Amino acid sequence: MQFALTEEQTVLQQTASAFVDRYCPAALAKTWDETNHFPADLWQRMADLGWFSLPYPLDWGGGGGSPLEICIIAEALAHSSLDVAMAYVGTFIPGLVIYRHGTDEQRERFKPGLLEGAYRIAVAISEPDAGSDAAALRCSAVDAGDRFIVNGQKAWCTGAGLPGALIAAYVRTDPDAPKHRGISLLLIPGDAQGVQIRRTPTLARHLLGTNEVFFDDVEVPRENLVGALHGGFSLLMSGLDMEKTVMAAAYTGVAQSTLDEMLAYSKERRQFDRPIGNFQALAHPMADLQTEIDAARLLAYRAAWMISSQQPCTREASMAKLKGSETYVAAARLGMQVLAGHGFSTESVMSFRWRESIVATISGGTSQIQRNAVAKSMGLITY
Amino acid sequence: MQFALTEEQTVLQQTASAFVDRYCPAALAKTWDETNHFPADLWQRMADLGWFSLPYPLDWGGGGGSPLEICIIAEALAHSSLDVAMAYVGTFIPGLVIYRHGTDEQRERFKPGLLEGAYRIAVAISEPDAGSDAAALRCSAVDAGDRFIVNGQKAWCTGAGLPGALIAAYVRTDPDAPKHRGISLLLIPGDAQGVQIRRTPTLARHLLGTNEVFFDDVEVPRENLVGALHGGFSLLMSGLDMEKTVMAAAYTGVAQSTLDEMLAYSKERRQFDRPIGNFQALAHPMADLQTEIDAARLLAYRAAWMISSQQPCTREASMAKLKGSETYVAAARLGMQVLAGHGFSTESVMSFRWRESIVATISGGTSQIQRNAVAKSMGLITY
Amino acid sequence: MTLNPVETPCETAIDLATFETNARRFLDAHLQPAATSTSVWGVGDDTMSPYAKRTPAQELERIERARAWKQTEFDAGFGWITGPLELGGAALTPDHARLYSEIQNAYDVPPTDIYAISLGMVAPAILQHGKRGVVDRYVEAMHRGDLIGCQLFSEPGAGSDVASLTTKATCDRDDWIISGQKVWTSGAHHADVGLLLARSNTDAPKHRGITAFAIPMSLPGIEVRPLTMMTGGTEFNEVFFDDVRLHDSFRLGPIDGGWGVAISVLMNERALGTGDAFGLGRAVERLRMTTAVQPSNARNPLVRQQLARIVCAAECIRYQALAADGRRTAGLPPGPAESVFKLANTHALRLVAELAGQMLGAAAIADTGEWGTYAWADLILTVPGLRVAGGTDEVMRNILAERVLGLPKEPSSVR
Amino acid sequence: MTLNPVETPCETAIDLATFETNARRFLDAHLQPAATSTSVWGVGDDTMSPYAKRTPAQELERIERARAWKQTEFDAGFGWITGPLELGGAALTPDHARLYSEIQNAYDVPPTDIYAISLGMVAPAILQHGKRGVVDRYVEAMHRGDLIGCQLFSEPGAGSDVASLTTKATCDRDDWIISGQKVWTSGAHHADVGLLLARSNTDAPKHRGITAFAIPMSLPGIEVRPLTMMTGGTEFNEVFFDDVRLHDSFRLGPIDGGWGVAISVLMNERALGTGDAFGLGRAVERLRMTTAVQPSNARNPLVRQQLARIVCAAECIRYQALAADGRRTAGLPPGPAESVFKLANTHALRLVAELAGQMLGAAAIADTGEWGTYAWADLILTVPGLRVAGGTDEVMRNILAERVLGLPKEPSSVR
Repeated sequence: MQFALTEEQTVLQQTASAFVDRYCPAALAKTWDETNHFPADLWQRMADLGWFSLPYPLDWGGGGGSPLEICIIAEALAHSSLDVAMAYVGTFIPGLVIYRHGTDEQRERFKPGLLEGAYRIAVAISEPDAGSDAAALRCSAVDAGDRFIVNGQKAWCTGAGLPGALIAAYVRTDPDAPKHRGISLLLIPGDAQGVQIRRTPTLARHLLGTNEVFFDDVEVPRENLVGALHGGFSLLMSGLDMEKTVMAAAYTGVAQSTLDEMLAYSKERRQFDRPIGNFQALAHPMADLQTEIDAARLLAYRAAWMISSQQPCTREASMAKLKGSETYVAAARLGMQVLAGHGFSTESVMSFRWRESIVATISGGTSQIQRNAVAKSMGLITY
Repeated sequence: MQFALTEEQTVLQQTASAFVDRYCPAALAKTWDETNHFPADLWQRMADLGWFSLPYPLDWGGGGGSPLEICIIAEALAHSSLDVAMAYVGTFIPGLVIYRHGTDEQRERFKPGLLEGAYRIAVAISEPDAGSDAAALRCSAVDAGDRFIVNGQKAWCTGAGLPGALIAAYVRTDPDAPKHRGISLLLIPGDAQGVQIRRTPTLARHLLGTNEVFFDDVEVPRENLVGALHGGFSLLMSGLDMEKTVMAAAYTGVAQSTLDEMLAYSKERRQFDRPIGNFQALAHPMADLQTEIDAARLLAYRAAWMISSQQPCTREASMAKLKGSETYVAAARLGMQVLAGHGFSTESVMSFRWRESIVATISGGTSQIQRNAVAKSMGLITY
Repeated sequence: MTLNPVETPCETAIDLATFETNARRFLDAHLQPAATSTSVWGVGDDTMSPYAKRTPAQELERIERARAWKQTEFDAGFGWITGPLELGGAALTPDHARLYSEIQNAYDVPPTDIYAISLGMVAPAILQHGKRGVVDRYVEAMHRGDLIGCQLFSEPGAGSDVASLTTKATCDRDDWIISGQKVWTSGAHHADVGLLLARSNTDAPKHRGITAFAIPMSLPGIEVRPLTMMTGGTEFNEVFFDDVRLHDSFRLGPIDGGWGVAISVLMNERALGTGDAFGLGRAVERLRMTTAVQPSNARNPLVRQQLARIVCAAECIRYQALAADGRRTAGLPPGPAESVFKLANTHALRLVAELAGQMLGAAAIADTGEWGTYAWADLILTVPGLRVAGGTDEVMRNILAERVLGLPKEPSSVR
Repeated sequence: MTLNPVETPCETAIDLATFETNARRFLDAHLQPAATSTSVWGVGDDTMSPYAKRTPAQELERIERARAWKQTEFDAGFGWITGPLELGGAALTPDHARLYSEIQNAYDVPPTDIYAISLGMVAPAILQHGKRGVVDRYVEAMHRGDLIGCQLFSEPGAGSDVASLTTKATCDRDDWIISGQKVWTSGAHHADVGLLLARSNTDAPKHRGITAFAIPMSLPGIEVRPLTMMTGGTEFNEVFFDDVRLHDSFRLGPIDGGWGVAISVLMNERALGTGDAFGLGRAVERLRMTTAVQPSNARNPLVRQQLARIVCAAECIRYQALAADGRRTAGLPPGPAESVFKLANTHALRLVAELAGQMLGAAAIADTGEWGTYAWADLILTVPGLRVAGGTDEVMRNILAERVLGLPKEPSSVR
């Protein structure tokens, strides 16, 4: 067991850190969020560094990075904001689905865009009335030979409204089969005829935007079907451990930033003739928080290591997601106490952290869902 | 970064685990505790396996084990009880002080006993009125040339009452110097003339016993002075990181046992026509607890790795001690909820865990002290 | 039969002022004014826990003091103020009872906790559901303190889920044959009569096959064995029934209708948790005193913050308890909302015990002989038991969710 | 001068029964009965947060409604029931005031929160510490709702530690020249008069160099700038003073004696936190309704357990608030113990907001247009502000530790 990064990994960490300082410091990420601004050039810069190709294997033209290296980038980017990190992660996670499950033709067709991060792939799973059971989706695609005709509605579709967006829509292709066996994955350009996109007002995550997507007799060519017909559910579940793990690393990054920000404020802000950080009532919770962040980071790294050594890690990835997201929420909550009024004002980065943290334990599988997964691994069946 | 144990470490873990199952299962440790029984043969068995020599270097006749390997043993022993693990740890930690700071003569003199774990070295620091400031001790040793004359009183002295106990007493040899600079370490046999030992009734930790020790004109030969005269304070502080780290591993071991015990009960005990573990109100807290235990264990292992790679780790060892002990307390508290009435009855191992856990956040430096240390590493000076 | 105290004739009532004079005269004659000594550091008994360890001799002495006082009070007409005349009650109004209890606060009344279950649960159940002969045999004697009752509900396999009990009552002409085991019976070793739930019908759904009985604890075939608690206390017992024969006249309520009796009793049990039954007020005050005598703690910002938090909680609970006591003294039935009280109370006690442990450190877990320090150990050990006795936190919250908030029943709980 | 309402002559008093009849007649004539519609899912305004975002037009309309009602009520003799006759009060007893407030609960009274600080803190301070001319100019008009007051205490560098303020008041013959900056001033953009603390003596220890003033907000040199909150609300302001000239007759209390004025005001501020000032009752009820309409949540054991926990807390707080309101309506001064209330209240609100977020998931953080879902976002965002406004949790607990529990002052806090 050893806890050091390799030299290459350390350089990668420093590069990513410098990248954030230079191109997307937290205050700028906050402004983007407040103005719903999509910083397209930031993506280009990430692509220039080869970050989008990193998750793909070397022999396919990718960077051959390990999950740990991807965690390092996600964690560093999250020092800017969770939204920035999520935009990075959200780009390659659905890309890997195409890489792993696409036909040779699809892999070749999408390859340049995937390696360069040119696609904004917006994953469309949830539907307004389907609740938390993803398999209950109803959006329908009728097989018309060389094409599918798609009708229905999707919700919580991140990034669907961006220029050049490709919607990875899970749709029901067999309404008569058991619910897990009638789902397929179709790639639908956001500007296809019959697609209508409506932005949902949200508390945070404004870079990519959250959208409702309406399909009205949308024609999707058969070559845009990814994986087997009716076999979409397994695609939907694939890569979940990787997503949870990388996002867990991102949570620890943004939690660390949140702590660093409150720490700096607590050393500068004086009340009762001393820096407020010297009051144990604030110092000890901050010490506890640093302990929890270190612990959460180790859980994320452990899951990343397990993925790269091909061990099953649904339990460990769920732990990492659970602990990371809850730690971010705890950090933002403490930050609001430390910054007090200043935190409540929109002048402070902390106001942005608080808004954003609320999303963390909800998106990407709620804390309850992670706890169910861990409990299941312990032999407990909850219902 | 990699999270696997080596093959040797895995074997060590299995050996230690089998040792606990065979010689000191939890129910037996509970009986020992309830009857204030000191299981001397258990120590002999540990010695037979070479565990007491493990922390010493190979070229001195030791086992040359790394901190991680010692953590593995402590963690495994703690599946029996914290007390059993503490008895192991408490044997070599003061032994390492003699090994590192003793004269050549002392090292040779004490070597066989240290390597075989034959000494019960009872460390005597605290005094009834000194509070949490160790340096404020007053127990006096007057330099009489070839010997010291010791007078005073010590409290919280673990194991001083056992047969063959050697008391490692920190005493004041220079009452006029600043408080950190007038302390020396003397080794005093428990059966020396003028030594009186009184057992203190306690909630738990009954294997070794907690004692008050009274010195009344006790004559200690000069060759029993360890380290420099008046230089005892640095000895007192040395090895603290190691102690915190190994104890942190032990806390995660006993916390894991506590969880395993409640988990087993929750699967067997039925109420309202199902196992109570299938109620989310119990399953989710147990899932959270497993997450926290995994996190605490990683913090302990990280600190162990840092010690073996010679990195300063006061911050990380404090984090590990804090998180480990608090996690054990949380585990015992949840265990009492899961076992309900059965936990409250002395028939259950859980009643023993609860009693014992209360000690964890107090002994070996309270949680407040660990938080102060972490806060200090963050640049916060609390007072 | 029902003898509802509220319906008793009031023509015998005396006015409150006269009653107050009489009550004070009676109390002055028999008791000392309440000592404030418990609030002075280092003075008096420093035990904290309701389940403190006592020797059998200490326990007997304590019961005898309680019994003597109960008898004196009852004979003077203050023992059962709202009770019916024919059972030795004074047939006065709830206002009289409330006034007496206020006046009494100023006196050093012997602790009568041994009667809490007896009078709070067993006697009301017998009065409400028992036949004439059983009522006459027990209710007045219990109120006078001559007899003590215990509750025989929980079983090894039926804790929170009381209705899954398996102790059997088999009908044999005019008798019932009782076999099985009860557990967590508080005070069974001092009890004269037990309030028993047993399964009379194994074919019916579990809530509809239970019958309730008043059972003399001296019957042949009943064996009481103590359970040892972590605190060393032995006030809980296991009770074994080996073909115990009981006449049908001891039955409470209809055959197979015992669950209704149980519900009325359990509601009363939850109401027992008001007042300062758990000693929260005392514990908080002790915590404050402990802080005050320890300068390092008094100045420790974390201790201060946490102590303030606890005082907030205790203050909230105190007001709520006053409201609940008001309801009870006014003769209103306890509602399920009173589950709230036990939850809040035991949670606050947990915080108290944790802070005491943190403040005192080693002195809370090892006995140095100093007053008021190791005394905390008992409370620290007791807290988990308090949270479980009378319904775990989880069960209490579920009751609240279903009966107060009107949420649907928990899924797949077959009740 | 002091015009203590408790000392006003009572010979003019009317009996309570007549008063009740008059009050009901007045309220019947001007208001509708209280709508119960807020308790029906999907009906009515679904905003939850006290700091909800409103457009300037909505805000003005809201103030005008409040003002019109205040004037009507005052002119009918119900606006200041315990106030002295010479300032337009009705010179009646606290019992009359309590009765009126109970009767009023049954009516749909326009929200008058804009006057909370004005009447709860500013007017009492002027009445208690002001010179005759200032009292005459403001107090009656404030009670009639004609004028609104705000509090000018906090500064960028002086939040919890109010006494470290640096806004300067320099004496210039009969005038004072005020320079500096205040922040977190609630409602300053609607206020006519401010209650200002300024440093009048830089040589004295910090608590002894402060003077208090009533200051007309229209004076030249005063500039009010809005602060934007996370919620989008702008009810807080920064207020800049650029050599503002103020006559000495506006001074409250002695020169350099402003800290005493501040303490009396801060005590009143804490008392503002009783009642249901934070909307806890409403929030808990909404939470219950939300659960009830969502079967998956209603059956979720974790939601049930947590909801039960919250209801416990809210219930405790409600009883405590009733007790505190009783004290206040009875004319008793608010004590430091009322710090407790704000702490418990904001803690409970935090739990409410967290559970709502957990239950509603994405619907709480993204606006789907469904009634009563995204409305929670405002409360979720507001909770940290509530915990900070009027003293952070840490400061409140310290006040409690020192003033209620009698612990020594925190070390090295130079006060």
